[in-house]
Amino acid sequence: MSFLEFSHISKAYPGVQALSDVSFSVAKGAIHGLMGENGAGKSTMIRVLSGDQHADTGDIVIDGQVQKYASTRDAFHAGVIVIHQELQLVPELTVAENLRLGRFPANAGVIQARQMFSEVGEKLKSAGIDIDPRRKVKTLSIGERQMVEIAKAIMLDARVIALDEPTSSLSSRESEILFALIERLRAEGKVILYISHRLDEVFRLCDSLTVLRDGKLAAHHPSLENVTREQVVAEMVGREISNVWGWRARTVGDVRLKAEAIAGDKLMQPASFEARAGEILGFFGLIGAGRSELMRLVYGADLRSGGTISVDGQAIRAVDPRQAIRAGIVLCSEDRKHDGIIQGRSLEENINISSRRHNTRFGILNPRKEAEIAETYIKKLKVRTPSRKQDILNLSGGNQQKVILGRWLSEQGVRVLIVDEPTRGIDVGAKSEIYEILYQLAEQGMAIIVVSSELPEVMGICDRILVMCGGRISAHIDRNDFSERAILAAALPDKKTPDAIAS
Amino acid sequence: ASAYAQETKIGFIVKQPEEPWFQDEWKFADQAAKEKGFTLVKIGAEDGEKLMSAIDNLGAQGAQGFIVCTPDVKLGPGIVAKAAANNLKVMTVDDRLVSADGKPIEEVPHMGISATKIGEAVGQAIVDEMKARGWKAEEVGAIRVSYDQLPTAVDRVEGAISVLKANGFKAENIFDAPQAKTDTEAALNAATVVLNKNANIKKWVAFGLNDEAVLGAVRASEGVGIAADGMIGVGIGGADSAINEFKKPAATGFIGSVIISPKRHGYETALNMYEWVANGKEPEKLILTAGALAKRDDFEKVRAELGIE
Amino acid sequence: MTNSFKKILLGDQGLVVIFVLAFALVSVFVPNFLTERNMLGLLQSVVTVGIVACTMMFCLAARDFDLSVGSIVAFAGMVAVMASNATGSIMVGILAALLCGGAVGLINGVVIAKFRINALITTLATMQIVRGLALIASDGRAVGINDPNFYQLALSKLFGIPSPIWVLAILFVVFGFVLNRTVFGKNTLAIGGNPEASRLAGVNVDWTRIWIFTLQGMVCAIAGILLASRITSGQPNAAIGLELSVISACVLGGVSLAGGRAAIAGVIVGVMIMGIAENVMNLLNIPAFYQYIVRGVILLLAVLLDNLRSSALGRR
Amino acid sequence: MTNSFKKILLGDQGLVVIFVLAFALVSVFVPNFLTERNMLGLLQSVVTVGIVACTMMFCLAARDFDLSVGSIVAFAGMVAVMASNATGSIMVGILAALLCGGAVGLINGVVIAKFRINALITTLATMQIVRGLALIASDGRAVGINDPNFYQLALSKLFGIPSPIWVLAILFVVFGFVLNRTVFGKNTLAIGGNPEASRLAGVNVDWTRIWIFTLQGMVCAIAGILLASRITSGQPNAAIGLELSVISACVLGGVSLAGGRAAIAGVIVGVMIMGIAENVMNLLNIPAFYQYIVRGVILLLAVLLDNLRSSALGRR
Ligand SMILES: Nc1ncnc2c1ncn2[C@@H]1O[C@H](COP(=O)(O)OP(=O)(O)OP(=O)(O)O)[C@@H](O)[C@H]1O
Ligand SMILES: Nc1ncnc2c1ncn2[C@@H]1O[C@H](COP(=O)(O)OP(=O)(O)OP(=O)(O)O)[C@@H](O)[C@H]1O
Ligand SMILES: [Mg+2]
Ligand SMILES: [Mg+2]
Repeated sequence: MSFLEFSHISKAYPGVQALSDVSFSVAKGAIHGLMGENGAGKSTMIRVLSGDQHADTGDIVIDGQVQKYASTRDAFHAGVIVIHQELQLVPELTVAENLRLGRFPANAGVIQARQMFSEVGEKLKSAGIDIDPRRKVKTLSIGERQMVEIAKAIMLDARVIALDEPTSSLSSRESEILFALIERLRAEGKVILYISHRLDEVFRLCDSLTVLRDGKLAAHHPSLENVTREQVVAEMVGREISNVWGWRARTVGDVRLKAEAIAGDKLMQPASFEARAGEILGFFGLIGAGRSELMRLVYGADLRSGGTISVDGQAIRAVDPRQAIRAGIVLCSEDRKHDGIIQGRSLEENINISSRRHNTRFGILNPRKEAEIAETYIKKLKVRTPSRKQDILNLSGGNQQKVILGRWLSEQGVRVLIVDEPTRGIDVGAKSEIYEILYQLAEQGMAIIVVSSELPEVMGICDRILVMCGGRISAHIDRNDFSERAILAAALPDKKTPDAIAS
Repeated sequence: ASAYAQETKIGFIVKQPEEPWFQDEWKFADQAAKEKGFTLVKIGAEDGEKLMSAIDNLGAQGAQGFIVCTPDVKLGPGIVAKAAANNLKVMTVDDRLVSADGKPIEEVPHMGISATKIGEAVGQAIVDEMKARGWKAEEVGAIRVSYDQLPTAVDRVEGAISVLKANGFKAENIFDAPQAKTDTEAALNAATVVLNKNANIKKWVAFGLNDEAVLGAVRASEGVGIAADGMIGVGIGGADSAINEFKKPAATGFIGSVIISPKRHGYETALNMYEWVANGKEPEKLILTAGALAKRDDFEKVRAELGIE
Repeated sequence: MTNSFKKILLGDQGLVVIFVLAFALVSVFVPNFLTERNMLGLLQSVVTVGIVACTMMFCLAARDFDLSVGSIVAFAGMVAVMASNATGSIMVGILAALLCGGAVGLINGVVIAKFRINALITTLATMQIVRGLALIASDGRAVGINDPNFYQLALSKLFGIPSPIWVLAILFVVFGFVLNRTVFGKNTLAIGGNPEASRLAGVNVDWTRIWIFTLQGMVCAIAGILLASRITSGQPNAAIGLELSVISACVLGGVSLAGGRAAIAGVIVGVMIMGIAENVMNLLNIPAFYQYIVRGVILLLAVLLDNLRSSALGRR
Repeated sequence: MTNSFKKILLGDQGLVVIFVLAFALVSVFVPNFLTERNMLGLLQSVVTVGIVACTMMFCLAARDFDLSVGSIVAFAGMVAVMASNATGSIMVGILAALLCGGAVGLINGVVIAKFRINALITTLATMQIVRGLALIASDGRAVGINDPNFYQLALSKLFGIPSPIWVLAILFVVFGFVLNRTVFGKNTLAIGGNPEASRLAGVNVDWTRIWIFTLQGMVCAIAGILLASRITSGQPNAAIGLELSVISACVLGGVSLAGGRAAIAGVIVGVMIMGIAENVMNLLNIPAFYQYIVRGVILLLAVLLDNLRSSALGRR
């Protein structure tokens, strides 16, 4: 029995047909996966469901009723809750206020604060989310914010819940909490739409699956019983990908980056590490382990309270990102919305912002060269966009991420490339291409540091892994010794049952 | 360009078009325009830049001359040059142009009254009222509601002060209440501080740039509990703000206002300019008018004498 | 340093601490400052700015901007006087003023929220239009009040304190409560903090913004009525430049122009700092031209100290 | 509709189209408008606003705000006159003015960028301080120019066009180029779009902001010198309220107050629309009080039409 039905949905943005005539339906009590390349139209589909965007043609039918919403409020009233791909939180408000925004428990307009905090607190606890509802969202880390965002799903009694890449910045432990939550919701008979680029998750969770490609329906699987991963990848990407990781042995040279006793506010103790030429060094840890903080300190994005950094044996100052870049260290940060994209500016400008200094004379730009660089990386990273002049805000999440990567790949004279969650929100096909680019760069002698919360990814592409836990480096593992068990054991602060999580 | 050649067009530029005073000048100039059948172009120009544009604008419209009350007398050479460039005859009203060295530009015909003279009239009115009430200079405090950013304002209050001093007022009994803006509220706030600072003084006099400023001081005295017989405020202008005060059922500390006649300044200047451009009759180089004190009991008569109803 | 003390110093309202210190200093060193009369005078002098700041706080918190407040104050004052003169009833005058103020605010709100016109441009336009209306209605002249009872609005006292101060205090309390404790207040903060998230969460953004401007208009009308009563006439030229004073007071009090941050305590402090500065300069008899400089320096000092305080105490 | 026409209408600079239409209408219906004399007068009347708008555009694009421009214009004009009176050399006067303007801008920039003080408060403070300095230096009175050659700065003509208009045109070209074609311009826009991301991308955010304000100061000085020459004296009260006109012109021209969006064509159109409105009202002899209303309505109409145009043509 189909409960939620999309019927002939089409939606165009200027220059882009995001969805064309997509129809599929989902049964009650089912988790339905939605997959597709970056820019395939998944988020657009969800936005139409949430009343945020209006479809040009087609209808949404819930429980036999055609929905006509004028706004997101109407979608709520129809029982639809959507967790969007980009965090939609208000930093200055508390966790509880964010979770009840738009639906405050109120008496004659006065918010019942005590009731709200205790209710939200209970719901968070019952869902296994350990965050104080009175904390202001601006004090939370990205991962914690993501958990808050997800908690929106359980705050109200919804009939349809859609999650757009909820795990993209979660580590395995938090993901587990989320999965338990989703399964509980399924048991309660809700319809769940689940978007993810992680095949493992989709196969683990979902009962049925739809694949979009270029805004069209590519495949619909009412059941996943006889469906293989390879098949889904082929449906998404249009070609087979035998081995996503594609790791190959390289010769590793001298020490390129040497970071000693790096200290900062959020690190428990000073951290030291080194990365060699041609090496891909992974940093793994749970949310809040301090990896991002460490990398930001190395890059000079935050104020270091101590430590020295040298590149190729030469000590460098690098107290701000400019100096780091000039010394050959670049960082592609994890929070693309806050630290990455430059809103309102074109792809071309977003790509060239740093590397353009190599192409200018007396501060005057070279537009031809900039266009050429932009086109190169748009092609190389397969960014889906009508033109290089497009405002970056109009790209899909994954495509924005690619543009930010392009910014750093277009830099010249890079000796140390640090990428923090580089494939966050990026589809399988593009992922393997990005890995390939990393391998090539490493082969040319660059030292590459990959920070990731995705265990298979660090294990798949790195030559060496440093594990962080509670603000310090807790383990150092070579490729030969890689094992989920060992890595997770080092990452977990309480040393509890790594097996349960590795499952 | 010849379409308007026969028509007589005269500009009347004033520095503060919102002020009732200038509204009145315009109104009387309009009267002259109606009588003589010429077109009057009224433009407000709050600063030098707007004034220059206004003169250009008049030139473009094909006017033959204009009357101006300049936002600053030092604009003199600029106005003269601009008028010549646009081939316009020029007369001034209220404020007389000066050249770079500070001397009046005498070849530009002027009608007005000196700011210092008005101030002196205010001072005299205050002194007379003090005598009538039997106040002694040493027991009285004076509130100088000042707006020193405006040179005319300085000249007016200094005029009043010179008369007070000549009548035995001591400098230390004159207190400055600088208003941040030229409205009543600002004057009220500034004067309140002066009154509170000198709570021991019970008798006050107040003067300032215009009626609004003095009204602020009078309101301040009421606010701190000084009755009408403890305050002597004399304003300048005599337009509605002052008349409203006189019409109040009970007398207030605002005892009078020195009225300057917008009728002569508006009507006569416009007429003179018309005679000049239409019949080639040059106006007198300098006409000085006088102010008249209006009080609660005689303001209607004074206004009628000055030709304002 | 004890922890709770540190918390106060570090809190969002750290400016309060600076204010209290400054107040103490001024009380000791400026003669005549801490007298009852001067305190009442000081409070009365900030009534207009303070009243309007209440709703300007909402406006800024929602990432909007209102330049039309000064004009509305003048216009509403005129309306109150003219309507009560015409009907002979002060009540009618007050209602008419509130209505007109609210109507202007409503228009602002609708144009900004529904037609999505930039708030700066919209309110700049209504600022001019409303001022024009006030000038036309009165032919540019002050309008006297016929019924002396009208003066009592500003002159009457309760427990020795003039009623405008009571009105100000009540509005501070009411709007402080509204900001922190009601759905309307939280929605305002949310809209300013993240308009997109608020919209997606189903907050009625347009409606909230319209209400903010309408309230702003009505509150300006209150200020206008009290002002007219204080100066015993409706003046079309009143309150020119008020918008800048009010916005500065709010920003000084920690309200963020980027939206999403506001607190009534901060606004009160902001209003008071500006009022005290004027008051003390006049008490100390500082010449008019130097007042400009002192005013500027005080503004800078207040925010600089606030910055130093928070960075010295370890916040970034 | 052909495609390229649609593109022009839809482009960021659609306001240009409205402007051209409005200009054509006015030329036909307003007598004396499209005469050479009036055109020159019109252009001269927008010189000050136009010059200052060049750098204000950068300031707004970088998400900053500058209220001190009016004061700097007045101050620099005074300095130019006083310095050239004192030394007898106009060149020295000009240099001194540029230096003083730049210095004030530099101070603004350093305080805002380095001490991280809110730009509104900082420039509000310098606005007062600088105005105070101008008043003190001149004792509140205009300072006359001794050397009549100084007048020539504004009176001299090239190809029949007065030099201030040339200066304005050159500045438009230069700053248009700087905005679109230089690292400085692109960095400015990037900072406005996302300051944190720009910093992490290696943009020297502080330095860029400081430069913007310094340039702003120097450009205000140019405006001040030309103004002093036009009005043949240095006036401490000149250019009051200039900041609002300039910011409105920029915003009208599509510069976003939220930063990251600016275009010189828009700014030119914004400046011209405001200038034409004044000019036409005076040509049509509209009474002073009604001018307020017309001015407001024109502002609203301009942005409303721009909105209608873009939404009718299918942009969100
Ligand atoms: N506001 C917008 N304006 C113009 N184009 C847009 C806009 N939003 C999305 N698009 C385009 O619509 C297409 C579909 O985008 P959508 O966000 O649905 O992709 P997605 O499948 O969610 O991708 P991802 O996996 O990267 O999140 C993309 O090509 C994108 O560039
Ligand atoms: N903006 C912030 N404000 C306050 N605390 C923060 C902030 N961001 C992170 N933290 C805290 O700093 C610590 C380290 O966070 P960091 O983001 O560096 O960890 P991480 O290992 O990169 O994890 P993540 O997966 O979340 O990126 C955590 O305890 C986190 O709560
Ligand atoms: Mg998406
Ligand atoms: Mg991280």
